[in-house]
Amino acid sequence: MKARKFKYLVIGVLAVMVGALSACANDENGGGGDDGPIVVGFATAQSGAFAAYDEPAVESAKLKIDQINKAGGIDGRKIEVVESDTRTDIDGARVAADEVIEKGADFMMVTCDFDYSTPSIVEAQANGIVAMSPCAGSTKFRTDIIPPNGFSMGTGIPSEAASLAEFGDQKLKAKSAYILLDPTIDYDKQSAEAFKQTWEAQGGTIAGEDTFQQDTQSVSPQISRIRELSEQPDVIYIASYPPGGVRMIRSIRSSGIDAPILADANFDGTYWLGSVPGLSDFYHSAWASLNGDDPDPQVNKMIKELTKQHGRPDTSIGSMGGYSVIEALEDAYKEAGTTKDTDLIAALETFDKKKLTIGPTTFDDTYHITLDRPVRIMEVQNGKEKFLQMWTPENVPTLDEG
Amino acid sequence: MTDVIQAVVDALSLASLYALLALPVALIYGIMGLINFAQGELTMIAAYGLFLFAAVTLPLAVFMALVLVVVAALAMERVAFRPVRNSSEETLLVTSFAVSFLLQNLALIIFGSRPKSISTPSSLSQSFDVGGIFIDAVAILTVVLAVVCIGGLVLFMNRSRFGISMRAAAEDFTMARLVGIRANAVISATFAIAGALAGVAAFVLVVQSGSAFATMGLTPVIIAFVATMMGGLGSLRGALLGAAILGVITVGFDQILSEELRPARDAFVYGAVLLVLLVRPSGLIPSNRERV
Amino acid sequence: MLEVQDLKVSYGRLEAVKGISFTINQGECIGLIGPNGAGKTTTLNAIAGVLKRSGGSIAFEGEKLPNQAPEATVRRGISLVPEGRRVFQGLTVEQNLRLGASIRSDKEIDSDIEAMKKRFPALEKYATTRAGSLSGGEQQMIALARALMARPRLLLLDEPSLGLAPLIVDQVFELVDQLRSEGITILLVEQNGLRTLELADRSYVLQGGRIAMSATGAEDFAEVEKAYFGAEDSNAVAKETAND
Amino acid sequence: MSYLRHRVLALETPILLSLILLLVTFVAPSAGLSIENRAIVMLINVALVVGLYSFAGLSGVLTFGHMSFMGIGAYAGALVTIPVVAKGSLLPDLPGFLANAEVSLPIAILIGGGLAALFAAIISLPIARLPGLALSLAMFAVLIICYQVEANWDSLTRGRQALLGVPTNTTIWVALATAIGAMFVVFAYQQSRFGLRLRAAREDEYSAAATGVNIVRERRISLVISGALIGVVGVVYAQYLGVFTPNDFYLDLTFMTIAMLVIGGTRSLTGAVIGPMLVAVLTYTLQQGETVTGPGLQQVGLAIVMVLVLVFRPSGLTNGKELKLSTVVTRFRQGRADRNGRSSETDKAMTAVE
Repeated sequence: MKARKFKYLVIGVLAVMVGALSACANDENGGGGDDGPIVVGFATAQSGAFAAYDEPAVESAKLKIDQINKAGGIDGRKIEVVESDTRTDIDGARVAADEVIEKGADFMMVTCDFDYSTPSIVEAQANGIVAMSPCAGSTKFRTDIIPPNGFSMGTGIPSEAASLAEFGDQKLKAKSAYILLDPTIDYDKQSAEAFKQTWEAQGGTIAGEDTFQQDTQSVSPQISRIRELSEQPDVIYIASYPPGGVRMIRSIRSSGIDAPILADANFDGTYWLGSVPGLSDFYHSAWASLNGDDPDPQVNKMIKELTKQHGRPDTSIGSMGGYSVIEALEDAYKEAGTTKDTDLIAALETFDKKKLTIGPTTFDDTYHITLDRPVRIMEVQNGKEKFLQMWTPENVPTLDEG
Repeated sequence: MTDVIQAVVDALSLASLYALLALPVALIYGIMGLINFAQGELTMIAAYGLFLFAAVTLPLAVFMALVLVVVAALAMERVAFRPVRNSSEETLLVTSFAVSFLLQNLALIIFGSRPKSISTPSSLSQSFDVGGIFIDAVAILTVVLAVVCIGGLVLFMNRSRFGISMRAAAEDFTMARLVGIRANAVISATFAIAGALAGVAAFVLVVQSGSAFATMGLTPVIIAFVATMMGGLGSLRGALLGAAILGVITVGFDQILSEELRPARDAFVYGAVLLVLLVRPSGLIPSNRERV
Repeated sequence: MLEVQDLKVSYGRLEAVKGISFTINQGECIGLIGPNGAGKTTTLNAIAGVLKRSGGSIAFEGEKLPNQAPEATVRRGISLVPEGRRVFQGLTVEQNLRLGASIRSDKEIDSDIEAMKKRFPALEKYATTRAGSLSGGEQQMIALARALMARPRLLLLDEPSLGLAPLIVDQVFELVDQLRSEGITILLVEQNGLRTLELADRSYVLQGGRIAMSATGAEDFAEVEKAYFGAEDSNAVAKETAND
Repeated sequence: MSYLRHRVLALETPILLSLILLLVTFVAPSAGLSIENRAIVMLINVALVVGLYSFAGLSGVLTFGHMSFMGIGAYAGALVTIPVVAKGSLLPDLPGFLANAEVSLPIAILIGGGLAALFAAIISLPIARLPGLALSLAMFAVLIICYQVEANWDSLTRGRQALLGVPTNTTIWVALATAIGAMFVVFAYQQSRFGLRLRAAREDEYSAAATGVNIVRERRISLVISGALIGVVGVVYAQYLGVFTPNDFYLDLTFMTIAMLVIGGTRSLTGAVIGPMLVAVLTYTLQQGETVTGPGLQQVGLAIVMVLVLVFRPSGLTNGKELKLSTVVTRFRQGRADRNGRSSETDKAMTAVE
């Protein structure tokens, strides 16, 4: 009798598959149409690790879309939204891109990471539309590495790392720096490398370098090695992300090492500060201050609006990136008059310190990411974060990126 | 010299943590042949328990987290593992994958993927300088908790009537039932203990890192799994020995590897594990348990 | 006291016991003999609740026994001493005995343990030794004593003489006789056919999962042997005759 | 004629399974690109789980390390197919013979599969000697070591950075060919005397050893075959993704493929094919449901279904049976006979024979 059930099972599986296939057989709908609404497809992570970055980006992008639609659209064309979840998967990124394309996307916003957005960009290219990541920071958004339709609204990692290095030198008067790298993600490897290059270029010394693992159960050896230095470093640069990086900061402080700590925008936001009670002398870069004290009133206004709709964002990265992706689309469309990739790419590549909410944005025919955008330096004292100053890097190193 | 002592202190504290992680896995395997990958999610549940109640007072949070995780462990056994209890070890294992996957994703839906901060008293994150050796309060806490838990468990398993029943069940489950030991009671008790140990481990992890997040159980359970297998599956002493060795070689490689090789530390650690296995295929202390 | 009716037990699709029925009265000693694979151990395990019965019923003292619940069966007053003894090797002899009393909570457990030690002097001597380190004969004594600690009214013995030296085998059979005279009902599974026939009040010869015949004493041995030769497994028969 | 018929009947199971996959391959592209790509991933997963089955299923030893072969295949295949020009900028420190290599997909498959097989052969020397669970853990250690090497050998793999520029040669037909090829190879192995010996050892190690089966040798053969197959799948998968990182052949995939195999049933080839198909269908269906419930349903739903399958069918959906038309036809006739009021005695007999 069991064998019979089994046969039904096989037939059932097949029936569901065939049914599912034919159900969506009529969904063909090419992108790049020039009339009707502009369809923006979000091929982003709604679940998995990257959802934390992508969801705020989608929320702020939708805020901008609402604002545009209320104002009558872009050149009279309203914006519609379609979405698909990448599940923080590399092959999911490809299928999610396919799905938003099938739903008629004319422009795609992809996930907040270079590696995981590349498959979506490739699919977008095959369908003649532009794909833009709201916050990926990799300098590999280059036309000789990825298809030319791929862009990132993010600030290049070297720009942030260089700003922090220059800030440490000029404002904190630090001469020696100690670099702690968590090599789990490529972002941090680039960040540490760029910091080191800038630091050495400006005449600082590297007191030491060490690595630790994001998921390690013990950071004592790393702490011991700092303590055993004959001379304590003036600053410590941490290239990592929460929670592993936060755990490192906690251990550094609890072991009595009180050198100022510098860190990039991975530590943006205040949600993790509770893990290191009373943290002081901590400086990190951010794309906006979420505390209402941002120097740019436009940013404060946008954050206020977002907070009203969704509560206070955890970090500034996604919120700034998502909003400005739509701003860029609006500006480039007004220039190009179409969403067709070649025209839109040409329009985007004319951006030269274009003023967007996220800050001056530059794309050229090689780099599809802004390399030299000022960052906000945030200061944490006694567990309280506040905006310290804007920093425009003077010398941004170019990482030897293949 | 202080280098060596410092390394010994570090290794001791890491080995204690690993022991806390490995014990419940070995305990459950011993009783029912299940390598419970969802043990990591028990740790995660306890950590979120601490997060939810930490705002009140820490003792209450610890108590509530323990209650929560023990209830979760019992529920896990009742709902997912009891129906497959008599299946093959691989079915049991994959059931635990599924449970682990389910709980992780539920946590992601409920709490999101950003870590939650938990503040613990600053006295727990102090550090003492003893003649050039730095000892963290959390290291002392880990060792003390491990010693108390292991000691308590050893006492319980050797002295109490129920503990002896559990040892009998671990050795020969059917025979234990034949003398009248109730299978359900023994298995439930084992899960309750595993839950409580997960709670203790979670407390240590939270004091270390100050945060709780959905995937925090993965690395601990892999460590527990490797330590248990290396020590000899089903043998509690083996699990403790395996945990100790894993802790020591992890700290050891962290000390001796050059900075270029250090990022690949785990390749060396697991190379050592592989060597141990090749020399002692049944683990360091093989258990005398027979699966019937 | 025990009524087995049309008992059937299957391992997957293989039916090992194909419907057997027999009755045991209070105070009797009944033997189950037969070649390897005849279904003796399977029958015993089904009564004890270790195996699930696929058909038939078992009633003890007028009440139907639950299916596949050994911890409940032992509470009804039936104890099994399984094949291979299966003492808890990692525990001490005394702990083994105490576990035998798992179903009891009365005050007489300690005195019962003392009584067992008197009865089996080896247990007294090795009370705090790990049971696994003792000899096969001593382990058989532990297994018996452990079963008796539950104060069973029906004792199921599976191959108690297997693998023991002849001298010890004598002791075991003597002990079984003694227990019967103390009023414990016994169901004995043995390959040692002749001695079982001598000892038991009645014996059943199992073959291929069915009762081939019943015998009452040593005088039936010739007939029993004949029944054995009907067995499919001729090796087992040869071994059996060699043993006897 | 009857000889031919006999041969075809002997290959009934893989032929039937191939027809099912062929049907999917025909229908899927007409439903749009996303479905086609899902179908490609499903076919690749079928090939992958079939490769896993050729060791874990036939030997009865669960392995946590076979995805290391996939990583080896993927990197080897990618390094010999990425255009030379791109390699110059992506991987400037590549040794000369790799830097100048640019081969077609079939050659890459041979190289990737061959390298994975070689690696499997080398590690099998000590590892195949280990008993069941120790072997599982040893393979897990191998996986972690391979992952660490891939993640840190920057000049060869770009480390944790994605390896880019891999030509995307894997069409749905390539994926289908891989899946069908894997099925036939594994089926032939399963029915060969090597496969039979391995399965005998799975059922009863001691009796098998007593009848002269050299378990260590059989496990070695199985490791090499499964290593080669999974290496090939690695090449094909990399040429589907075009971009990948060491993470794509690590824990998530390890757990997922084991789950697919166990859900389908570890004891039959049919199980290894049905498992990934069912997971693919379920994933898709649940994702459609997410438009109503919000994100997360897919993962949670999949986990719940997995638990349910294991509770109600602990030996997997196929329960050790192979898909056979003869059985299906007999059952069909049977059903009619039953409806005609005849006894189902033959049904019982059939069941007993299986």
